[in-house]
Amino acid sequence: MTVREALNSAMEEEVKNDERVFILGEEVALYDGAYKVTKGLYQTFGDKRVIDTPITEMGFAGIAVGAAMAGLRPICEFMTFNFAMQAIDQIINSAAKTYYMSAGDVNVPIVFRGPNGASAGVAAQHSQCFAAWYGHCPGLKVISPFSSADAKGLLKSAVRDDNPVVFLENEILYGRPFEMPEEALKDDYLIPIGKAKIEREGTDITIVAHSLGVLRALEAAQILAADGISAEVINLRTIRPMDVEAILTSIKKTNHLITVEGGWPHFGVGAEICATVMESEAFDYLDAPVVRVSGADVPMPYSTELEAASLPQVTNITNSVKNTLHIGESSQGLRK
Amino acid sequence: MTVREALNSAMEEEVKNDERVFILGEEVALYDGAYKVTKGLYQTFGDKRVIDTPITEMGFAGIAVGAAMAGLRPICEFMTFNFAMQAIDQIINSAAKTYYMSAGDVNVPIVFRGPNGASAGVAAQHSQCFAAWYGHCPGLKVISPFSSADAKGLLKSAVRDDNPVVFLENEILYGRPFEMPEEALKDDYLIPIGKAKIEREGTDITIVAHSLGVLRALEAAQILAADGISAEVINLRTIRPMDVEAILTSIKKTNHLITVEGGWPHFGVGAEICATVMESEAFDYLDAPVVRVSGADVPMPYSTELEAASLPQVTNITNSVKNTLHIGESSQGLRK
Amino acid sequence: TVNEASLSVTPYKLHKLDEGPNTETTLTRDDALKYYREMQVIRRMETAAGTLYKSKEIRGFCHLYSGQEACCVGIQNALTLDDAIITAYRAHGWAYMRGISVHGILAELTGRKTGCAKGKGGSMHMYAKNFYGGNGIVGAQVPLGAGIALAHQYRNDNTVCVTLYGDGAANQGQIFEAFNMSKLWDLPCIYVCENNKYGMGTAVERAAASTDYYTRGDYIPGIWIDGMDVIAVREATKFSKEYCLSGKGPLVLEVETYRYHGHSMSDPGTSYRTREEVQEVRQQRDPISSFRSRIVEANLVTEAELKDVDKDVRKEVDDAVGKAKSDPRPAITETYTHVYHNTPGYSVRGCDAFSVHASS
Amino acid sequence: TVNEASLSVTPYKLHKLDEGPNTETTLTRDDALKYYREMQVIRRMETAAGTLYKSKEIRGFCHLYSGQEACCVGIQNALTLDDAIITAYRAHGWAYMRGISVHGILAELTGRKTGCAKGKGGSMHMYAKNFYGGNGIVGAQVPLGAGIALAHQYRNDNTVCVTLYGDGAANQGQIFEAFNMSKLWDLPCIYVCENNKYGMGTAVERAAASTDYYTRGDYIPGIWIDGMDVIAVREATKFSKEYCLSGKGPLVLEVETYRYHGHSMSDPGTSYRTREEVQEVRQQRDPISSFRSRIVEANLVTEAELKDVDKDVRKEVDDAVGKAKSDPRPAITETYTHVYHNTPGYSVRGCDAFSVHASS
Ligand SMILES: Cc1ncc(C[n+]2csc(CCOP(=O)(O)OP(=O)(O)O)c2C)c(N)n1
Ligand SMILES: Cc1ncc(C[n+]2csc(CCOP(=O)(O)OP(=O)(O)O)c2C)c(N)n1
Ligand SMILES: [Mg+2]
Ligand SMILES: [Mg+2]
Repeated sequence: MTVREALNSAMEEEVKNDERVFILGEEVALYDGAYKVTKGLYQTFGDKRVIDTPITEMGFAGIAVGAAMAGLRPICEFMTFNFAMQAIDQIINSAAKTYYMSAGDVNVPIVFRGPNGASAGVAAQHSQCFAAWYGHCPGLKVISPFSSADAKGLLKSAVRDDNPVVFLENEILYGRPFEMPEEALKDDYLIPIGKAKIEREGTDITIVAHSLGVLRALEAAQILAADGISAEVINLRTIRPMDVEAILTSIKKTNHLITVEGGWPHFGVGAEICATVMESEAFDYLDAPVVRVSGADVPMPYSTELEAASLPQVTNITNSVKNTLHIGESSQGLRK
Repeated sequence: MTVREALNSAMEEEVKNDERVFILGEEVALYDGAYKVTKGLYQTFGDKRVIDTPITEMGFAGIAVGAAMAGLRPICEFMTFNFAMQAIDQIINSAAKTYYMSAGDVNVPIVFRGPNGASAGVAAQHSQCFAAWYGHCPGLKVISPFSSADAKGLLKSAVRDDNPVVFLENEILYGRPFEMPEEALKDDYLIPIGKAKIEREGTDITIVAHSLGVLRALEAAQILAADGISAEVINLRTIRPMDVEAILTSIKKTNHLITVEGGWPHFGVGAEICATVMESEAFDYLDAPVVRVSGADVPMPYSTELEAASLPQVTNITNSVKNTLHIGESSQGLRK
Repeated sequence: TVNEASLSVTPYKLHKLDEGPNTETTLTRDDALKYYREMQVIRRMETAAGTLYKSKEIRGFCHLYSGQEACCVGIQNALTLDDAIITAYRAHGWAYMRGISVHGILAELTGRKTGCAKGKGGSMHMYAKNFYGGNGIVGAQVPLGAGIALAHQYRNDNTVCVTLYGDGAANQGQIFEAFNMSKLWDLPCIYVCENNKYGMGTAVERAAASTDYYTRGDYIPGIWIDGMDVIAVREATKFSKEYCLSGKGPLVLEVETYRYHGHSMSDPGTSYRTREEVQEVRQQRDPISSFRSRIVEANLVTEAELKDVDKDVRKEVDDAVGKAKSDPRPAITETYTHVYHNTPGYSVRGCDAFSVHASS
Repeated sequence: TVNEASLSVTPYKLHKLDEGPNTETTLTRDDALKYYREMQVIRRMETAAGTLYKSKEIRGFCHLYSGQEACCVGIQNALTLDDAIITAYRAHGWAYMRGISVHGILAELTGRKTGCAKGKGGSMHMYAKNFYGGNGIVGAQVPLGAGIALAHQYRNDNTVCVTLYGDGAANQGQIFEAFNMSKLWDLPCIYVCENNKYGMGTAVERAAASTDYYTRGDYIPGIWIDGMDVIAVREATKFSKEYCLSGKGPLVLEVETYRYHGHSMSDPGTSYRTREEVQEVRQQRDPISSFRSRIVEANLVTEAELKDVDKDVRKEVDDAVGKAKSDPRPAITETYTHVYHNTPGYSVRGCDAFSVHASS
């Protein structure tokens, strides 16, 4: 089952399951979704439950938040999260902060979802990763699934959560098929928000990643295995609240850590992980400093090769692992 | 001279000095600025150079960016940076990315300025710190001044810079008087963007802070001195690009580091500093892990005492320092 | 006194409507007393808030509603508590009309644990059943209001959402986005622009290329209403609720009113308008005194009765002030609660790496 | 052939204007040939881009302008290159009209270092003197355009900024914010809504409560223009430029046109409209063939001359395609340049902690 299909079935089940759940966004109904994630739902559920909006993100995000305050459970699709920047005031100031400001009177059960980060060849304005921005903000839960099972189980949990959830998908992964465990095919399959998953066990080094970064990490782990390096790959799944425990436990076993993300390096997801580890008791278990693998510190260029140089590649991971473990000729000094 | 006066004189000089410089924003002209930072400028320069806008942040930020693309040098005031969230798409997608997307054809010399972070008693929607968000984004320069000299020298540099600069002021500091060095009174006083300042020299521990955090750090350093602890206080001044060299140099001397910021803890300024230090050669000089002092991980509450519990206090700093140096009874284990 | 009287209200101006609200109506004696009392409570409460602010019992922003009382009193008295309301930060009058006591409001302003938001929201953030605040970001509450109306339509529960915003907010783009969607989907949303002539220090003509706010919905019909005439406001709201619920979609009302105080307590409110201007409105168009004379003239109530109301109101507000000044302050642990709903086991990081707090 | 001919253009619809553009005008033989050639170059270039996309030489988004050629050709021919233009992502035609060669455009699409943005911008981001792109976020270019107009007014240089957006974008709130400020300040900004009937897969009636885009400026006068009639567009633009520069402030033009291809190359463009609808426009209202018959009928040019132009255009485009497919690709080091202007000594972090790059 592809990630796209998994997301689609999660929504189909949740819309069917709960009268209050509805979907709104640009092209989600008649057009089946710009990336076909909502395919068929409009035909099944009609225009009360699947609503096409004009291209007015700030307005329809605000409408979705208002509907959530008034007791519905909207799934608000952004065609991509880049466009959610127009609406981010509604996401942060109206959705994330209201439960606190009202001292518990008004909660906002809403899911904001859509593709996040770089797609292929869409350049600077369409390629930003928002994991760190949303992860910064209390009141939000932030999810970044990797596999089809993640996508399904976490989206269903997000819809059932009583808080605003930002659900960051990845366009490159939409078409990718994954084995689905038996239980993930059922309509009560929920993955807990806030728990990471060990995608591959290992003993020499821990690689913490999210979204497409998990794929790169798994590819790297396979290559490293050929060199006799056993990498443990952790799929973060949730960005906020982060499963710190899972990371620390793994470090205590492997004594080494690198982070992998597709977004910009500074003030990113890796930075938060580094700091958290540094502040934790697991710090003493580290045999080498944590290093970050990430997107390059540039707006995304269009050309294939420049784009590749701007996104974390398997070699960035294998090199970083080898540097961290002081293995092989590729080892160089860290930057000043 | 207060920070307010310093900002005012920087703008007065730059508007006078360069035909292309103008100021726009809400209440900046007739009302002298919501916080009186633009006081008198409208009287002096008239309505071509100091323009009152309606309460339409996305629109006037876009207008300012367009004017910058077309060769002017706008100073775009946001009444507070909270309201700039409505306009952040224009700041990131239109201002920060265009120079890159155009491969150098169109640069965007603009300053976005206004108070950032918490003021007093204004609650959750009016208290957010945006240092980490803007710091994340290549194409922007991000400044967070502390003193009056900082305010003047850095704002003048920002106006003369050929790139979009986000200039994060602090409302609590506006009314605070600082000694101005002789040269800072001149109209050619420029502080380089990207350079930190050692506000207080010390040998036992380095405290890196920005904005109001610097004040708290200096207050803490004074208290610590009484306990025989010599803290070096670094005023970051610029958030992006960060003066990594200054931090590393200080660590090599003190072997200890804590960070102080007013914003939320996770994915914040302290996180980036931790990660950068971890990845650097200065890491080996650290005798204890870096720890972060920051705002609490909550939307800002209104009541005095809850607000105080949500913002970094001097005791958070002194405790963190003592914990780091393993001094005194206040020492406890780090959190898991 | 009589039990009811006929009144004519200030004529309306209509936009894209063939027929408007009634300009002739009846007012009962009970309603006359009720509206008078409600307006007086709000006026006195705001005066008390101003005093508490000056004595530093209230901090931060504090936006007073004095001068605009006829707006919330007139609107709410055409609605039930099943209809929804959402407004901006100038929210005290509305909080009162939606059932929060004067004490609940003032205690929130003084940051007490007995405040209606337990001291966490402050002046700008107050909530009650079907009252969605109290919102601090100019314009943001307008799409929220459309969304609340969408929820009402979705549940088919025959109620409307009244969505209020100021003349300054009226230029915000997201309002036009909400207009468009609510008209496309015929949401039962009554947009109300409270035109009090200024957005902070900016007079309407300096902020808006068109100051006919009741026409700014373009394709959405609109009504101009004298916002100093509480009965005109009530009648227009009645009309609007019926209009919306008949499936015709949204309306845009402009309620022309005036703000006596500065924008917030830190604004003396005198640099952008003359003292004479304020005085003139107070003397000639004040919503309370004009209503007072009308109901006395119509023989619905006597001066003596109104004096009793005044006395009673004064006591209610004074008592509330006393409690708001002496009630207990919130416990520090409250800092760490209400970050997430129904999320057991979540802990909150405090201001340093050594402080972690269980939430709730 | 004659050297000039009188023509009447499709009548305009006016909003809040007493007088509109001329509906009778003259067209010279030179202009006829020029406009024909320009429209043909754009049509052929877009066809070539479509082919390159299908053969995977172009990636990502690729929004073709076929069907809308009369809009950019008509507008630009009423302006000079000192007037400014800003548009959305459907920018190839405009890039050409603002002086970028077909090769510069196609090489950008194929991501070559000879592309007009060195391969860094791609389809949506192309720039030239007083041409500010090529912008990918729907609606965002509209306030930018008002700002460019502000710069022109500030320098008093007697030029306008034409700010283009689609029918889908027309509902964006920031457009109304820009309208308001540009009217308040009388900016020399000509807003042009290119109504091609669809915003992606959404037909105008499903996205807009009012589809009379020329009236959506409310207090700003507007003109509806047949966007398939290049001369109508030119005349309206001439009128508008004069209007704006006379100090009367902005105008909102609606140029009604049609998009032949899907929204972007990945959209077949057939699920939300019928093939017949597209065919009908192509056959009955195509801006190029209708112009072609008109200028031949008016005896301004001969069929033979136009065939020569076609041949010439084909060669120009074919040559450009050849180069765009074989030109060198950008150096990897270009990834790290153009992050900051005039910032010596700045270095850029690559994808791991071990790669730091000097930004030339
Ligand atoms: C987006 C945004 N911009 C600016 C502000 C600061 N601000 C608060 S109230 C206000 C004036 C609003 O005027 P109006 O809408 O007329 O309402 P009134 O205060 O008159 O009730 C401004 C500029 C804000 N809160 N939010
Ligand atoms: C803010 C934003 N939301 C959504 C998109 C995705 N998107 C790109 S083009 C488009 C349709 C725009 O239609 P229209 O304005 O009519 O222009 P046209 O494509 O017809 O030229 C959409 C939804 C975007 N780029 N930006
Ligand atoms: Mg007002
Ligand atoms: Mg369109």
